[in-house]
Amino acid sequence: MRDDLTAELAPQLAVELGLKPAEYDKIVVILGRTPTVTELYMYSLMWSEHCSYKHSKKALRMFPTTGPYVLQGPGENAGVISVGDGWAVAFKMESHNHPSAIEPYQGAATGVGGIIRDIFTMGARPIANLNSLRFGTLDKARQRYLFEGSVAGIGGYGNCIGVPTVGGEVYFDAAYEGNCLINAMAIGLMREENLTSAVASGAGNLVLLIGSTTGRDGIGGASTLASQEFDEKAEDKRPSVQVGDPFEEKLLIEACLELLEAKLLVGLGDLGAAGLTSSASEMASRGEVGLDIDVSMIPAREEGMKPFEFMVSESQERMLAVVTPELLASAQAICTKWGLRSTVIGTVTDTRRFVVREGDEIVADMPADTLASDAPVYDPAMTRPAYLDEAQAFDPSTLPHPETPAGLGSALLRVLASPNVCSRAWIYRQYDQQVLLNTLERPGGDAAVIRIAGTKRAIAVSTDCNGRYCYLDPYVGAQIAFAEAARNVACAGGRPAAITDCLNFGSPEKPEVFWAFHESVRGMSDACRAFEVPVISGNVSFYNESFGSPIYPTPTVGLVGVLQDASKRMTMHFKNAGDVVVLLGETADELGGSEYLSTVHGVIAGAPPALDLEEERAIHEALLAAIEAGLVRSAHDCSEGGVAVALAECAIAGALGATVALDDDLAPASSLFSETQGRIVVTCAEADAEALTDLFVSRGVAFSVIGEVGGDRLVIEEKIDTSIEELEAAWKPTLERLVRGELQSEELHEG
Amino acid sequence: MRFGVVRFPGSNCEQDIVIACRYLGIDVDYVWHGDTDITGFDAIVLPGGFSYGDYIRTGAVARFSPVMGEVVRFAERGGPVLGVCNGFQILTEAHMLPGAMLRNRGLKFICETVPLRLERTVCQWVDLPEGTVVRIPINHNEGNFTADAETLARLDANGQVVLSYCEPDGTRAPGGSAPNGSANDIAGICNERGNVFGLMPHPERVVDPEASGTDGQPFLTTIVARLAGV
Amino acid sequence: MARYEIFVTYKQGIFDPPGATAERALANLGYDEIESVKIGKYIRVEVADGPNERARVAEMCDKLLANPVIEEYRIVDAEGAVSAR
Amino acid sequence: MARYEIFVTYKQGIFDPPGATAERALANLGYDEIESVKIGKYIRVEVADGPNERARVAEMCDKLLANPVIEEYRIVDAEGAVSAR
Ligand SMILES: Nc1ncnc2c1ncn2[C@@H]1O[C@H](COP(=O)(O)OP(=O)(O)O)[C@@H](O)[C@H]1O
Ligand SMILES: [Mg+2]
Repeated sequence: MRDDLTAELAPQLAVELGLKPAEYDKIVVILGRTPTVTELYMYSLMWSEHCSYKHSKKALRMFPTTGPYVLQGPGENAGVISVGDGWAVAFKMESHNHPSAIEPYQGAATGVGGIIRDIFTMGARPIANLNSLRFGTLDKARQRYLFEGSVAGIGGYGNCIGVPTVGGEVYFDAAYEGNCLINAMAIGLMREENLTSAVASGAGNLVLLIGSTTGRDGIGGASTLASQEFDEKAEDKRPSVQVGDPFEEKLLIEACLELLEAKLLVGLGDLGAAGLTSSASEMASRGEVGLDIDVSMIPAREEGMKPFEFMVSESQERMLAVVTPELLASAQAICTKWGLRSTVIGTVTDTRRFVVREGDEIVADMPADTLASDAPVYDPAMTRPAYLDEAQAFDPSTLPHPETPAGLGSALLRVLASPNVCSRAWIYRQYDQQVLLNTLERPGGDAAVIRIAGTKRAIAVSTDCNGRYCYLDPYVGAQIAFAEAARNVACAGGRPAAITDCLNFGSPEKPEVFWAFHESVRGMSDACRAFEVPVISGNVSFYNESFGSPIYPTPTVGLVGVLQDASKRMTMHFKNAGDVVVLLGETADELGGSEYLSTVHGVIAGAPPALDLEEERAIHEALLAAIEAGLVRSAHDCSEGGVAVALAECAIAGALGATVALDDDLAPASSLFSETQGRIVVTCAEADAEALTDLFVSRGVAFSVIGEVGGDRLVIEEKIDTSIEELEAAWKPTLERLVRGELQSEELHEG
Repeated sequence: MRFGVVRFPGSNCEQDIVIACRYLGIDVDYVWHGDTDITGFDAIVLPGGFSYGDYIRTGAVARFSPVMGEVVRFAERGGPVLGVCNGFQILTEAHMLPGAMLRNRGLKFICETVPLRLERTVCQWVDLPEGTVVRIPINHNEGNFTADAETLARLDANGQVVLSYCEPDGTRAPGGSAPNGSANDIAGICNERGNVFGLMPHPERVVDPEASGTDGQPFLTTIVARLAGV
Repeated sequence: MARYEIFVTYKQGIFDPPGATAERALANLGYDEIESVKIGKYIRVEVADGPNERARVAEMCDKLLANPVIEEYRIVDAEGAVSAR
Repeated sequence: MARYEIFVTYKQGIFDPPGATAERALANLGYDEIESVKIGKYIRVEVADGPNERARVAEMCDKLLANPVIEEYRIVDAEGAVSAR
């Protein structure tokens, strides 16, 4: 055993690596001696927030995680649900916020690469990507650089590996200026019987490293970064940036799926944050075995690498497989066929110890379980933030609201042109949306629809979270994130099956932040329970702070719903002149936290819209029943910008106007722009109007028949009378013009 | 009649071509890039994707694949060869078609369904009337076709320009209609003999009306009918 | 008018997938002598004469032509004088 | 072991999209002195010593590293001797 650290030096290194003194003491107790350099590195990464979830673990137990069709809940690389006929869908969302803030293209690209590996590790072929993005306002060159770079990176990686990017969301708000959010979600499809586990078992079996060489890139990368507050000094951490190699990843997808299909592997894991240490120790833990790894066998990208560097390197595009000695040759032949390196770097043992050696010299030797399972678990302090009372008490009716058609019309154009509402085509035009030929509905609608080839079924998917609502009320905001995702999926004709989440927050060591985190998890859990939808995977990203203040709480939901009959899928655009327009739900005076308030009045305050989970679910069920009965021509939910924006979007998408009268007694601005939840603009053929309204009546959901599709103008009686051309001219070009620096968001706020 | 679809490392639209062919009732199978025998195939398709990551230049490495020698001989004997997107790029790198690809004007990847106009052409893969407008998705980062003036004139004169980017009504905008900046709005060309055809748009993406449309069908079916002498 | 040549390469330790792919491709083509290939950018700029010319070209590199997070660059003027970062 | 630097640039008359975009972007950033930007590739290869070394490097360029339809290249060895095509 190499003892390269004295009892004096070891605690010092531990501190430098981010371990707390008590954590260091625990390591000494576990080992019964002073740790080696390699051991300290391995523990410090495995016990970092990113890998150990030490601050969030307890709160996450609130999530419902089971259901009759859940094949794999949280705990593996991705969750898996059965979607019928022996088909299963694996999905997960993950953050790559901090790497992207340093180098947006590579940060976002490697974020996609990482989440894709989580999917095919499970034995599933990746079939779709989504992303959830947050930036500061695009007036500053740095924000434009981050936005342009991360969109290009997501496209650059996903397009190259041949996985369509089918949806996502993006918001711009000063709260994210020093800490952008890049959350990537991936979905895979497999036969149920191919479900694989990242497990090592069978003493004497071999550990095979497949894929790229190992370099110093990313040493202390994602995991250290993701666990430290982010400040201006972050730029010093540059050399740890990893460059993605999507070509290698594409080969890995094909080779790994072929290896699994041929049943040549005992287990398969990907190398993500904390590299080999994390994947090897987790595989050993799951299999209740030991491992003996020789770093001198690992193909190095650079000369003179130290054992700890091999163990913690985050070089991308690498997989770890366990194979029996008899099948090794066949397994390696498949790797070679795909042009991939594969190297035996160690063996499985029955000692339950994780031994690392460099040739004959042992450099680390610890109980394998302790890396993955013995990390400390904390109960962070919580305090309700002081700003909430004042913010929630704000009464939007005290503002001067427009009342004339001219004033309301110009407000509508401004809201449509807002970066948070405008067309996202500039983004998704850079993404291959169709490769694999299963994309039935491309980005641009409420949810993307992907068919399960060979069946009649499809899945509908959406990612959602309004951080502003969460800032104003994290409990309700998180519920709304879920409700909106479910509503988007319902508008496409899908029934929610399960969600993944990515919980983006500031430092959990700040009681206000942790309170918001806890409330969000509680809110999301309650929403999931009300809809009987489990959480099957997810990711927590803490320490999203810049210049001392946390981002908005941003608990993003990625929801997958199922359509039993893909041909019954629904879209949002107005279809035919003469169709009847129905508004499901009832508008309340809820301008708090709205896009209108922010865009037209520059105010981010008030109580966010209320949410009644039972009512919300009843509305989705009613809509789905109507869609399944063939009574619906289009459906689009009201989100940012309220019913006025929803109607405008239906009209622009269909190049067809409408004349409607809103039947509420609210002030005009509230009537148009209130963001009351649970509302959906539905159209139907005139002949079906009675059947549709009967159905809604029988289900006991609130609705009003508001008008008729037709013409080339959007007319909302007494309030709006604007041509579609003008609506589109406001809505369409914003992102491109902002990116080019041709437009300042100030101009968008002026009438 | 049997299509062979070549799989290069990094190809990612090969299964799409196969699905589209099967949908259209065309017998089809994969050809591995390392193979040197393509007997038994009546037409060869080089699919879209990112062969070898497109890292050095698109198509630059793939053209040295062992199978490509056979594909060249097959084409020289008059065998029909289709290159879609990355396949088109490989055909130019292999000098089976003239010109070369630059990065899109604007340096952005473009995924979008665009209108395209059929030109008067000797191409054996199409028989749509000149001026027909079809709508097919493009999906590339390097589809900005370039060639010297002499080559461009020759392509035109010989009826080797098969498809041009155009406006929805079939006209070509004075400043160019190609979203990627392509010379003369060129979206697809063939060799003089008309048997080798490369195009940037993806016809295999618009074959199934249940999913997306049917405008791509003729680009796969015409050659079948022609070889069958129908 | 002055002319500068700029050589942009990845910093030490940053992985270069195009270079690695070229290495393998050349080996496959039978060039067994290949030990390494690195691929960077070669930029030629022409600028109107002016004060601080060279410093401004360096600034252009920092801001736009190179990505200082992962790349380094070398600037050579028409006389062969070199500056680097 | 010998080291060669290779400079790949577009031939005269071939449009250079990255160069043109950089030109515009630099002008937008206020660098009015910019007259032209051309962006090519800068490749460094290390090869084991052998006969015909240099000719073989040129061959690698002809075959793979440059596309003769649109590009030309210049090879410089460690001593600064130049060959071009
Ligand atoms: N970052 C992104 N990547 C891909 N698609 C996106 C992205 N952002 C938004 N979209 C797509 O644009 C459309 C509108 O998005 P959004 O306004 O968030 O919809 P909704 O209000 O229904 O949730 C959706 O189809 C969405 O998938
Ligand atoms: Mg919606």
